[in-house]
Amino acid sequence: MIRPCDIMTVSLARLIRDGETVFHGVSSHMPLIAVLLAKATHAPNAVHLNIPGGVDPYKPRLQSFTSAGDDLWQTAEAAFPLQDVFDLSMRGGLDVAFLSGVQFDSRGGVNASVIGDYRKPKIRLPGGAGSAVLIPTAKRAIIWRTKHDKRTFTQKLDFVTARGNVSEIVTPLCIFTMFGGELILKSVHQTSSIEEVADNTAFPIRYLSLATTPPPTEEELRTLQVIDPQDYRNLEFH
Amino acid sequence: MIRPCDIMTVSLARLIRDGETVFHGVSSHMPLIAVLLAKATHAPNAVHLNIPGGVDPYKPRLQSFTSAGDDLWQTAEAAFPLQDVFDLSMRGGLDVAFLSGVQFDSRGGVNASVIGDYRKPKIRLPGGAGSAVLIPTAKRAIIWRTKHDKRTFTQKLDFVTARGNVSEIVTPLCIFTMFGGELILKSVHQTSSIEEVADNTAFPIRYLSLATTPPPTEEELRTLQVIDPQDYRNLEFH
Amino acid sequence: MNKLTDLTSAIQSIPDGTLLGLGGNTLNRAPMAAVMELARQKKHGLRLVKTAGGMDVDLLCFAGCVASVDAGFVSYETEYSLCQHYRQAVQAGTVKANEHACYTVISALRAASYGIPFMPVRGLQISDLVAANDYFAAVADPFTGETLNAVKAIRPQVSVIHAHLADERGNACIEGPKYDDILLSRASQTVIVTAERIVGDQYFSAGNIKADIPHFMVSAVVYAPRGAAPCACANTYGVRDEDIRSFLALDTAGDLDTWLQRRS
Amino acid sequence: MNKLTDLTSAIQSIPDGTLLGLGGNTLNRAPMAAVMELARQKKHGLRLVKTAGGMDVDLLCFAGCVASVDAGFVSYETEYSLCQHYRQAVQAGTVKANEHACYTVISALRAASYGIPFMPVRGLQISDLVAANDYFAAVADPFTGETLNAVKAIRPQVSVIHAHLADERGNACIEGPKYDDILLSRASQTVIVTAERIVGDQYFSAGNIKADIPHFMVSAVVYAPRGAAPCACANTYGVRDEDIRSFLALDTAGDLDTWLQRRS
Repeated sequence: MIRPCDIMTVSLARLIRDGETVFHGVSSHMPLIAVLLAKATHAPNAVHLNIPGGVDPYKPRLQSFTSAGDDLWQTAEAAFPLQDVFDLSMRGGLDVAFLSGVQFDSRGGVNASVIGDYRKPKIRLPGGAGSAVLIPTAKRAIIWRTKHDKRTFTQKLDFVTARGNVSEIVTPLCIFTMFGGELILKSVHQTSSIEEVADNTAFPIRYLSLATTPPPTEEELRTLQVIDPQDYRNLEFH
Repeated sequence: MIRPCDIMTVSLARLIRDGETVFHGVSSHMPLIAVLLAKATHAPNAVHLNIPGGVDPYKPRLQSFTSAGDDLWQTAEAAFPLQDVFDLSMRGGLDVAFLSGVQFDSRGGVNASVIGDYRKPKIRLPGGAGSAVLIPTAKRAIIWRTKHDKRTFTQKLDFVTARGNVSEIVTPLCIFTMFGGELILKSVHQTSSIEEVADNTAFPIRYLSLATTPPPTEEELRTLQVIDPQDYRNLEFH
Repeated sequence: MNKLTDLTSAIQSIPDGTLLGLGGNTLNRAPMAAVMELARQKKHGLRLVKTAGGMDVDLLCFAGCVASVDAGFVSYETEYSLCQHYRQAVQAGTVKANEHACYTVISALRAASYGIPFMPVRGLQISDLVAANDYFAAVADPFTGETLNAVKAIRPQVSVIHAHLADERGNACIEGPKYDDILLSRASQTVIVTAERIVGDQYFSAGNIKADIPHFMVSAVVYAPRGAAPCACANTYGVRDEDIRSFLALDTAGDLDTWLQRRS
Repeated sequence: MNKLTDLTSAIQSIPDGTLLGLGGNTLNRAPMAAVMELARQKKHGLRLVKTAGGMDVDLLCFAGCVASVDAGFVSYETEYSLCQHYRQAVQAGTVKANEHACYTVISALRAASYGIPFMPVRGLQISDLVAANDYFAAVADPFTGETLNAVKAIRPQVSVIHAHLADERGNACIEGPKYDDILLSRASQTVIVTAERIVGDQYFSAGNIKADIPHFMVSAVVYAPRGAAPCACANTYGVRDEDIRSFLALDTAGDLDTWLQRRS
């Protein structure tokens, strides 16, 4: 049985290319572990950037309560704190930013701000963190979201926190990608189906060719176990 | 016999008040030693800021070739590098900046840029370093200049590198101060006379009351000997 | 110039309505001892500033101390979920959420630090945040005419920063990740430092490690061992899970008072 | 990703006409080994950027490598007097002096680092520099309409920085005063590091001191012991007086060639 957290983490990792500069922020255990996985497998020269500013932490002992803690600093090589990471993106030097949100539309818009009116919100969300500046400036913004339903993948956002260079959205059901300014289906996970995706997405599903997300390999799963023995990649599903 | 370097250094030191934040830059041995003297005598809580960023270096072993070297860092308490010092002044938090120049006019203008035309200079000078931003923003800019002649204290500047909050100008002959937007004589050194000052100044000498610069005290001279045993305060007179 | 004082006095010096910067990042090195004392002293109308807030912002909202929050992100991280008190206060209209990107908080603090009223920002090209908030505006590059976004300077009146080491005069040093605290110290009118350890007067001058925050920017130093708890402090301690969970389980303002008194 | 190379190759990678940042400050930690190699390779049209230059700028002007200098100050400090070659080249019109305040160089580098085309600057309120130079302009605060000065971004194509430690992949660390070098590294498109000492691959990850300049910003690492000489390098060596004086006594371009060859 393939767990959604494993297929998502592995899918995120595979989107990282060797040598790229890659940033994740707070509340981001899954992309954090994906970066470590990518570096341990196909992308050893990817550059791991994070909020505490520890570049390329070496076998960090992850902590459950944060993806922005001193574990990413202790065994790092160089100091490149949050301010520097943002600056890097602003001047066009950040390849990949991992971000999330609560609502997404078919044109790659992201809402992490409010449900309802911005001034009198029905629900005040945590806020977009880096989204509003990173999604437009990073070469690729990769989104992950552990919920896939019609309120999440919606016709119309209550608020556009950011829109820009969204490249993929990875969910428990599938991977979307942007094509001609529209989100299209890139692949459906083995554990799901196009019907399930369509039933849980408020906008029409389109695709060029329909692929199945390659399942995690033995090596990937074994490596995940070493990197993340505490299974923090599954935290968001609890 | 009172040496010009001693009376100038002592005069600069006395202009520093206890608790003030005080900055000097490159080519500034005399103000550097003046800050150390002030802290060793009447202004122990003055805050010594400098280019290498060593706040309040403790008994630094001065070096002849620089007033911006690691001697000011080794025994410092805190790191506050040049960028931070400038920022402090820009937001209104720098009390005193020590600066110099090559020409000065009667309205407190400073030229450290060129003699002749800016584009085709007869003489290209080193440049104003911090002057253009510090003289207007520091609460008080204190100028020292080891030459006092009519080409230095001139009717008209070839170029205005900066004009602003000049508070005093200390020379080998006298101390000028600003009053109502004009440089007036504050005191004449014991070793000079108002006639000598007038003969060597291209603009008319004015004053409210004519004082003699109090000569260095025994204690000041003794302390200078401890702070600056190599006599670097006299470098500019060589 | 001995600035060592007790937590009560240091926090008493912060008036109601203060524009208050908080150091650290989410559950990492948040100045919780100071935050809990702010709540015990029942401050009102605090206007909080932080790139990414967590329990600190949530607790102050619960205690009714807060008028507004300028932040890019306010939440516990994954494990402890959302800041319910912050959320409810914003939804009830008692707290104003001034949403930033974390970077625009940084840019606003940079502007304050540099003594300029605004900072141009690359980014925010497509975001409803720009139109929705009066602290964003368009600005033209004077050299090319290109239009950029700009964010208004934020100059906290006071910031509270939890450091690892400080001397009695206010020189303070943070070990491990510094987050945005050095910038925050420069951007603020004054800084209150709480510290794990008070070191002697010669500690920094005699050593290779220099203080990050120089004494003249600091108005008070408080000896506060475990001063970030129940949040984590790099090299020193992790989160205190039971204290966070007991806080999250609190229901009424009276419960909070009891919880706070037990920790004073 | 081993970027360790020899000085000759590293400097060969710098094309004529490059906008070139130089690390250090006046006679402190100037990247002199690299500067002397630039002169030996007879580069042309370099556009130098530095807050406060000294022997580095003077030597490159003497060698005919320079088209322009953006700096706040160009001089030896007190003891060695003025940069005569720089002066004469500017006076002869062969080198363009773009005079800044040191802070406007910093501001221009900050703008480049932040990806914005200009930086507002407090200061320069009364200065002929503003009207005389096209890299200054007026800009209005979009919030209040207040007029400020602005400086145009400077993004060096390459910067050369002399560090104390570097590993083969380019992680580099400066001990003691860092001057503006960390900012310079961020503002530049790429960085060439010369280093007193090359450390092993695990040096930074295993230790408490992290590199200041991360490997991915660096294109080449050169092992250059005494690589700042005859300038000083903090904790390591002071100026080499006789080398500075022998340089200052040189008369012709041929003399300089001989002086440079003796030091290669």
